[in-house]
Amino acid sequence: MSFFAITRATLAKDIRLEWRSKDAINAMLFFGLLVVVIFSFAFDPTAEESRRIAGGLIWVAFLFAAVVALNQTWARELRNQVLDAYRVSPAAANPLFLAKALGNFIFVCVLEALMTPLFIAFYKLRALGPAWELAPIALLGTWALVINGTFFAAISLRTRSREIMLPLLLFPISIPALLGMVNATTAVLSGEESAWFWIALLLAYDVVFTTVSLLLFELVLEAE
Amino acid sequence: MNSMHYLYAAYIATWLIHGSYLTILVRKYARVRREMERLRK
Amino acid sequence: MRRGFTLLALATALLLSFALYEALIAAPTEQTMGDVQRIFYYHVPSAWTAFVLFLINFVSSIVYLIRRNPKADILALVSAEVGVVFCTVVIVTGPIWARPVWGIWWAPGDIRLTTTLVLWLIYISYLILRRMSTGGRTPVIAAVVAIFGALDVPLVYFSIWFFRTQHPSPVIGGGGSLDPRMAHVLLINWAAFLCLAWLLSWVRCELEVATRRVDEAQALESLRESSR
Amino acid sequence: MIDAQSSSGIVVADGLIKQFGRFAALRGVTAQFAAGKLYVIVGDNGAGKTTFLRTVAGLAPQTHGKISVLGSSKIKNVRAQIGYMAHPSLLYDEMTGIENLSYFAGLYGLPLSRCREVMAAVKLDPDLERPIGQYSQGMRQRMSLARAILNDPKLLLLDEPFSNVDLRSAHEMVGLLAQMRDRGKTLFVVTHQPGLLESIADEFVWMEAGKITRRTPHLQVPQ
Repeated sequence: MSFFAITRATLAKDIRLEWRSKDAINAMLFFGLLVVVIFSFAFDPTAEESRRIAGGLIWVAFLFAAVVALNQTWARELRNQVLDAYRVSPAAANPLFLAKALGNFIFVCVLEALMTPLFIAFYKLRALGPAWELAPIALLGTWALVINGTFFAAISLRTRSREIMLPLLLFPISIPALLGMVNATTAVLSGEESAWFWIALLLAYDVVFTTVSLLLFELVLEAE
Repeated sequence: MNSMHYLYAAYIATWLIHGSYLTILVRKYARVRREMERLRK
Repeated sequence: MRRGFTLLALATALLLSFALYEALIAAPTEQTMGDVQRIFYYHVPSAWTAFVLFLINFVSSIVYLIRRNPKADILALVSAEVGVVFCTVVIVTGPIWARPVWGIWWAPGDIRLTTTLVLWLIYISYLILRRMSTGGRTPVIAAVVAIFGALDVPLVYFSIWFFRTQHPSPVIGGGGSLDPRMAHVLLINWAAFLCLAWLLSWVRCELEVATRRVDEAQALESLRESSR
Repeated sequence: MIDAQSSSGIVVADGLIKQFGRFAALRGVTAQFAAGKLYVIVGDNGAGKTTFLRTVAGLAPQTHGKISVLGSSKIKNVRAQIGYMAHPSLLYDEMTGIENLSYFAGLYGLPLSRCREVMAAVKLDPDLERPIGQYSQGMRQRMSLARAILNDPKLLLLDEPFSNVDLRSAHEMVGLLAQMRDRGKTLFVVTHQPGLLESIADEFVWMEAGKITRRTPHLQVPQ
C-alpha cells in the first residue's frame, strides 16, 4: 500500500478514535478556555497595550493547549500496545508520523478557531495591519508547533514520566518558532512593522524540521 | 574601583563552576569504583 | 594512558595560571570599560569552548546513528555535559559584565548572550532526556534530539538577530578591531580553557566507561539472582 | 557455535544478548529452529521468553549477537511474512473488530474480504457492532489472534495466547494452530499452559535466566 494511502487510513482511524472518545479535544478545549480566563484576570490592559502583548498571550495559550493534545496522540497507541502491531507490519514509519502530525494539526487548528473569538472578545482586539496575514502566520506557526511536538511526543514515549518530558524538549527547540509567531502576530495587530521576515522564518523552520523529522522518525519508532 | 568587584566575582564564579563540576565527577567516580570492587567479589 | 593524563593535567594547570596572569596583569586595560573588560578573557573563550563541544556533540551524534559505535555515544554525552558546564560559565559571567557596563543584568535583544542561553536550555533538555530515558534506546533518541538541537541554532540566531534590529539594545564587542595584545591574551585563555575542557571530558569519559561496565555487570547479576 | 549465515533454519540465533539499561533479558541465546514446526517456549517469569519472541519479531533489536529470520538478518525486510500476537491485545478498544482488522489489513495491502475470512476462522462474527473494549476476554484473545494471522504469515509468534481464555475457546485455538502448522507454517508459542499444546507440539524449548537451557520433544515436568 502506498505512502499516502497509509497516511490517509491512519489519519481517518485517529479522527474516528478521537470522535468516539473525545479525550484530547475536550481536555484541550477546557484547558484553552481556562488559560484565556486566567490571563484575562492576570492582565487587564487597555486596547492599545493589549495589542502589544496579545501576540504573546495567544501563542503561549495555544502552545500550552497543544501540549495537552500532543501528549494524547501517542497515548492512544500505547493502550494495549497497539503501536507494536504497526511496527510488526511492513508499513513504513513515516506515514504514521505524517498522519499523527496532520491529526494534531487539525485538532490544534480547531482549538485555535474556537479560542480566537474568545481572545478577541476579552482583549477587544482589532488588527491595524493587514489582517489576512494572520492566516499564513497561524497555519505556519501551528505546523511548527505540531511537527516538533508530534516528534518529541514520540521520543517522550521512550522515557520515564513522559508527560513532563514533552514540554522540556519541545519548548527550548521551539523558541525561534515562538519568536516568529509572536512577533508576526504583534506586527500585524499593531500595524507598525511588516510581518514578512517572521513569516519567512516560520517557513524556514517548518521546512527544516519537517524534513529532519521525516528523516529521523524511523529511528525513533524502531528504538527499543 | 567598584568595577573590580564585578571582575573578581566573574573569575571566582568561573572557578566555582568548574571546581564543583570536577568535585561531582570525582565523587561519582569513587562511588563507581566502590561498586566495581563489590561486584568483583 | 595514566602518563598522558598526568601530563595533560600538568599542562592545563600551567597554561591556566599563565593565562590568568596574562588576563589580569599583562593585558592592557581597556579605555572605556576599565578593568571590568578583563571578564572578557574568561567569558569569550568559555563561549568558544562550549561551541566547540556542542559541535563535537553534533558530529558524534551523527556518527553514532551511522556506525552505532558506543564510543561515539559516550563522546556525544560527554561533550554535551562539559559543554553545558562551559555554557553555564558564559551565562553567569555575561550578566556580571553587563551590569557595570550597560547598567542592566540582561538584555533580551543581545544576540550572542541570548543565543547562548537558548543553546544552554536545549542541551540541558538533552541531558535530562538522557537521564529519563529507559532501557537500551537512550543513545539513539539522544542522538536524534542532538541533531534537532544543533539544527535549531541557526534559526535561533536569525530570529534573535531580527528581534534585535526591531528592539535595539546595547551591543558591544561588535565593530572596531581588537587590540593585537588583547587578541593574544584572548587566544592564550582559549587554549587554556580548551585544555581544561579536554581534561574534564577525559575524566567524564572514564567515569562513563566505568559506569557502563558496572551497569552491564549488574544487569547480568540481577538476572542470575532472579533465576535462583 | 552456529554460523548464522550458512545454516538453513527459519530462525537462527547466535549469541543473542538483549540488555535494557541495567537489566539483561537475554544473555547469549544460540539456537536454530526448523521451518514447519510448532515450538512451545516454556520457562519462569523473567526467563526472557517474551523478549526472545520480540527479538524474533524485530520489535526489540538485540544488543549483541546475530539473528536471522526467514533467511534475512534484516527482519524489517521479512515483516510481511511474520505474524505476532502479544500478551496485550494490540487492538484499538474503541473500534469494532472489523474496523480494527481493516485498518491493519491496509498496512499489509490486504482486501477487506480477507478480514472477514480471518474473523470467521477464529469463529467471530464480522458484523458484530460492539467495540473491542466490550468483548469478553476470550473473544478479545481470539480477535487478537485474528489480527496476527491476517497476513497468513509463514512464521507466527504467539505470546500467552491462552491466558484468561475458557477451556473451550483454548481448544479451538489449539486446533487452529495445529491446522496452520500442518499447512507448513512455523509457530512459536510462549505459554504457561504447555499442557494444552502437548498433543500438537513438535518441541518444547525451555528458557531460564535469559538462556535456552533444554529442548525436549515431550513435555516433562521439570524437577
